[in-house]
Amino acid sequence: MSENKTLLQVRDLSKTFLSRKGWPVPKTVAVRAVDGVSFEVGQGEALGVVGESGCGKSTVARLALRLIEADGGSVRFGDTEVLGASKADLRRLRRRMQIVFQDPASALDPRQRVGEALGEALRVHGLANRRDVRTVVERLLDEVGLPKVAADRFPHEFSGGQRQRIGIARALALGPDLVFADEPVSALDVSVQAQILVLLERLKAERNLAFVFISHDLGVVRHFCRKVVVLYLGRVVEQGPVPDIFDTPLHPYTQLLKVSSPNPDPDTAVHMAFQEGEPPSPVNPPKGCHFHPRCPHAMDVCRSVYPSLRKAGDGRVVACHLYPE
Amino acid sequence: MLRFVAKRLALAIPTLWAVLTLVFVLVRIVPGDPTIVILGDQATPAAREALRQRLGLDQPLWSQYWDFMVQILHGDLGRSLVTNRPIVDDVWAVLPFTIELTVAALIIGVAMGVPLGVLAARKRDGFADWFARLFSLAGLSFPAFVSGILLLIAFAVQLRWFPVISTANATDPVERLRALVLPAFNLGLIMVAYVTRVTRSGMLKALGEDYIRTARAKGLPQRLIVWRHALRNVLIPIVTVIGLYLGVLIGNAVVTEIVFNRPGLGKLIVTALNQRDYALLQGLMVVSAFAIVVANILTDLTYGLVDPRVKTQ
Amino acid sequence: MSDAAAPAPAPAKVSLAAPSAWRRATRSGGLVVGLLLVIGMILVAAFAPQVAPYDPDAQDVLLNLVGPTADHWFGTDAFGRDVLSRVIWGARISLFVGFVATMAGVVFGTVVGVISGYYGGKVDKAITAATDVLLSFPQLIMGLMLVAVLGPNLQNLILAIAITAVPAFVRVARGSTLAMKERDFVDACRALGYGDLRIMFLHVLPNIMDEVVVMASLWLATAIRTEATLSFIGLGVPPPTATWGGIVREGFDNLLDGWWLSVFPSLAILLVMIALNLIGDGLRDATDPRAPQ
Amino acid sequence: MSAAPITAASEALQVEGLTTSIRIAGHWFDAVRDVSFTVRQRETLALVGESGCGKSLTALSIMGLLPGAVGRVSKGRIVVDGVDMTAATEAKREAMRGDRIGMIFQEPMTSLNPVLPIGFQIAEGLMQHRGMSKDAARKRAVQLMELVRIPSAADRLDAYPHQFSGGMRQRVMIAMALACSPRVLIADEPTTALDVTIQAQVLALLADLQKQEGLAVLLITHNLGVVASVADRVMVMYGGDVVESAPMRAFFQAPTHPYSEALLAAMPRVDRASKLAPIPGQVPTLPDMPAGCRYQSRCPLRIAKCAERPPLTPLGGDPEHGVRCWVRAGA
Repeated sequence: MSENKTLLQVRDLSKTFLSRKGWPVPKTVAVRAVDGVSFEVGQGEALGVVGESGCGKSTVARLALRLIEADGGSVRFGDTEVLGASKADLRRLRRRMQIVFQDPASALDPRQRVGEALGEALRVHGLANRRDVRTVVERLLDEVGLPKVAADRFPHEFSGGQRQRIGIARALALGPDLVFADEPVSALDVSVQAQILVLLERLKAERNLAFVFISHDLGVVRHFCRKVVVLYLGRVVEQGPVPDIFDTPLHPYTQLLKVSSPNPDPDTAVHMAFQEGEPPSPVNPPKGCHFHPRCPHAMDVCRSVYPSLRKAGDGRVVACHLYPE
Repeated sequence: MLRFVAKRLALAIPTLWAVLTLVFVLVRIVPGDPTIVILGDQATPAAREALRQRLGLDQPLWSQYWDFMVQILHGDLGRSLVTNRPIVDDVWAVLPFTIELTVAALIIGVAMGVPLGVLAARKRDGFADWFARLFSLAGLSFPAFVSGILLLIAFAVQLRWFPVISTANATDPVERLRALVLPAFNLGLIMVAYVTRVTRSGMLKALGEDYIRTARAKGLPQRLIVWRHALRNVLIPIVTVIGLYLGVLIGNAVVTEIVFNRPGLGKLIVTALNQRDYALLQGLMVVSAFAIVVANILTDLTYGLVDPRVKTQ
Repeated sequence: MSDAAAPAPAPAKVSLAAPSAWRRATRSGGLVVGLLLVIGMILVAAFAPQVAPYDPDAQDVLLNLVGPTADHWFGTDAFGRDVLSRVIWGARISLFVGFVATMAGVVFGTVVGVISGYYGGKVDKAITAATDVLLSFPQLIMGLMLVAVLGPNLQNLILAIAITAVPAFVRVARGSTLAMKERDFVDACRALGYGDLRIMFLHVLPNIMDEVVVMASLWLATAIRTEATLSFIGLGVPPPTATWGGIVREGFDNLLDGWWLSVFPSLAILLVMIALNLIGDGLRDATDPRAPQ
Repeated sequence: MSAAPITAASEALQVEGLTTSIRIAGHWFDAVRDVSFTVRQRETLALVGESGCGKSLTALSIMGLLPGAVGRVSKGRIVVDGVDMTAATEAKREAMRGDRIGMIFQEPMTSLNPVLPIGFQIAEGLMQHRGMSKDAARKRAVQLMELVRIPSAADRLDAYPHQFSGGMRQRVMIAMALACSPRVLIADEPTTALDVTIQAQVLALLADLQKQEGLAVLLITHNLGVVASVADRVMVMYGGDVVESAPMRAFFQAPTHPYSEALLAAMPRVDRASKLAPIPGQVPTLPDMPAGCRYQSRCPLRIAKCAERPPLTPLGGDPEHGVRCWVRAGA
């Protein structure tokens, strides 16, 4: 397994959503969902993207896959620039980059049998001829731990965990190198969640798959990923190898996330003694460092200047004025 | 409030402009020579030429369009081809009757439809529900002229409770009201049906919502849960439905006026059709479209009253 | 992995699969009754020459304005024509206009609506604006105006009613498409590199057909009602051709001469309306997974 | 509020032999089987399990909020603050709800009425149960909003739910539930829909309020991390059965039922790298539940005797720690 070669390179990715709201006369409101996000993923490597709702983590995946068009930045996959790719190039890229969604019920076409759903992907890309389709579909189902007969059923006939397996099989159908997994286990019960995580681990090893693993659950990310990016209101606040960041988080926000995360151990349970405060609205983020209103270490500079990302040890960066540039 | 109305009206300007343009185009797609259509093929060339000039048909199209728009901006709908009276005057003369009828129907629709819908939802598959479903099925199924004729035959011709020939013009308010009952009920029937349905389904949905469970967990009695917590939320779809079907109501008002021989826009339309008075028809189109645009604005403003989410984003 | 046993049916989940939807639809009986009525009427209309007891246009001055009798179930009109035969022949025009106009509106409106909702952006804005403008006219008045301008004949009636139906279907299809776009499977299809046409017509369209079909059955009622109303106002297929609205009109003009002249054709219209509304409601109950059971 | 003296009535909530049935395709199935527990004042009992284990149904049964057509309490006794809810009339239950026993729900986004002002929704219970005037209830509502630490409470009295974030809405829910100073609070997954940092705040708030008000809290959750943070005692449910019941620390030190063990082993941890051991298979649906021990279809320790339903047996060393397993209870 070589993890040295960079597979995906995201640079300064940005996206602003405009929406019209108001009564009786609507006004346009701008939300900076993703603001200058950069990261890299190597072959066969799992990168975690963590943050709370509204931090832009799902948008990053959709931008990189061009399900939404970005406003700026670049996404390189292998040697191809994704954001500027032609229709034909994009189609070729689709085979190598896939996505698994959070809600497996919404991710499958309810009118399509499982076998048709998988087969369609193969046929559209000419990866199997009419005779072979069924064989390939059955092999895919087997790979994700579903029986052959599953091909003849409709999505609503399956449980949540099984539907997520179908979603994974569909993502694998085109033989991708990289899978964006957008909260793939968040909708599942703990015991099923563990089944899916184990399955993803096996596929990662067997197929040398790279993952961009988006999750709000630090425990899941710690378990599955090697590197992690922490987002807050559309910006990267900290980035680095998983054990380092989880053991000694540098950014006050990462620290807050860590102590807030529930742990099944009475001695390291949720740390509940800290000040009040909620994430501000992404419509109108605070000036300076977006986190300063909630930060126990906030200084004057934090209120006016957004801290640039700075190196903080081996392979780590942090966007915080507490650390020297 | 007035500022809101003004702003909302400003937003409606592009729509109004497009609507007026559509009317202009429609009236001018009359196949063949419009003067023959209006005067018949026996007309002399001189008469046709005179008409052509009066209609401005000798002008280039863009100039006709410009004149049309300028006229309307001045609140002028032109003159009738037949009587040469200003169309605005004709419309103003009968508009109160149509408004009276429509408003009465709307009141009947809400006053009957909301309680019926609530009762139906409270006792699902009970008698009230069964009655509400049957009644709204009937309401939706009757074309306005069919129900009108049946009402007329039953209550005016046979029972003689109400006048066969409308007395809506009467100065005696009692007589005028008596003339309003059958037409208003006829027009209101479909509104009752729409409102009953949306209230029933809205209540059924609302009663299954999480906030109703919260209200029950609070220990509120069923009465408050239904009429305060659930119905308040159902007002929103009720307003939507009323706004959506105002167009149907206006269309049916025309038919109802014809059946009950009431003065109003409906009779004016029939007059225009019979006399091939395209100018009058055009004016009436403008009026009815304007009515819908105003109704839409009123609906939007009502949303602000019944749904706090609309006002305060 | 041992949970890879046979897929267990998920309990308490609403299934959209054909059999259970059909069972739900037929449970109340309304849909079945409505369908039987409509099919019956279509058959009667199709075989009008065989079914109608008399020639609908044959006049018999000696037998004018006779009330319902064993020979003339619905009575005769001022010209001595058999009202029953006229109602049967009239069904042909009414049903034909209704079906053709609705179909045209459904096909055109749905396609435009799906495109509008799927692409969004400028295309969507333009289509929505156009829809809003068309919906700024009361449907009946728009139809009336179109027929008045184009001239009252069968073809123009169909055209006019179809034109008024289009914006309604654009709106429904667009709304449903937008709702579908919220679902991840549309994004999944795009991520798999499917073309827009494939996604729109093989994935989105089948999933919104429920709503379109319900709407179509209700619009069929609207279309037939509009045709009848226009005929009643005097803008239908010109006489002496029998149409329901036209027969009612003639009866209405002779209201004091005989109630049967207007009541029987009115009941025929009412029957179709009820049948179509029953079908629409039955379909809605059967296909709306949110409908309380 | 001063601390109430601990008397014989310190048992604020008692549930004895509760069996709740739900209707699936015309047949009634026991979704909660013979569940018994007591929650004392100032105590938090956590009911833990995965979806479909019966924990929420237990809560709804206690509140008397089961949807009548598809759910019913078929056996057992529920005593809230000395009042037998199962024997009470619906009017009496109505009077108890929101007064002596309050409940907060999982979905803060949908659990508040979107068209009524927050202040009114809080004040409503006071007007209903305490006969307070509108003004007095409003004043109390401001105090309650301050109690749950909603900033600038007085100004936000007339605000609507959509103007609040998820965390703030959950505080409003708590204020509503506590309006009449109930003795029992049922919290059904109160923080599941919230972000972790907000979850920590709400848990801290709940813990503080419990101390202040001397509440008995029944906390329903699927998250063992939340349990470890706030619970005094734990009951693990599976397929409608309580499979293990223990003081919180004892539970985490020695989880005994094979399902409890497996649940802990399946949860990835933040504090250290962990090896996951998924539980094979899935929870059977109610119609497919095996007779006897309901966990047997997924259990690695299964023996022939599992075909009989094991009793909840106290473990040798600790009478407070019970387990429903032939193998583990016998050991």
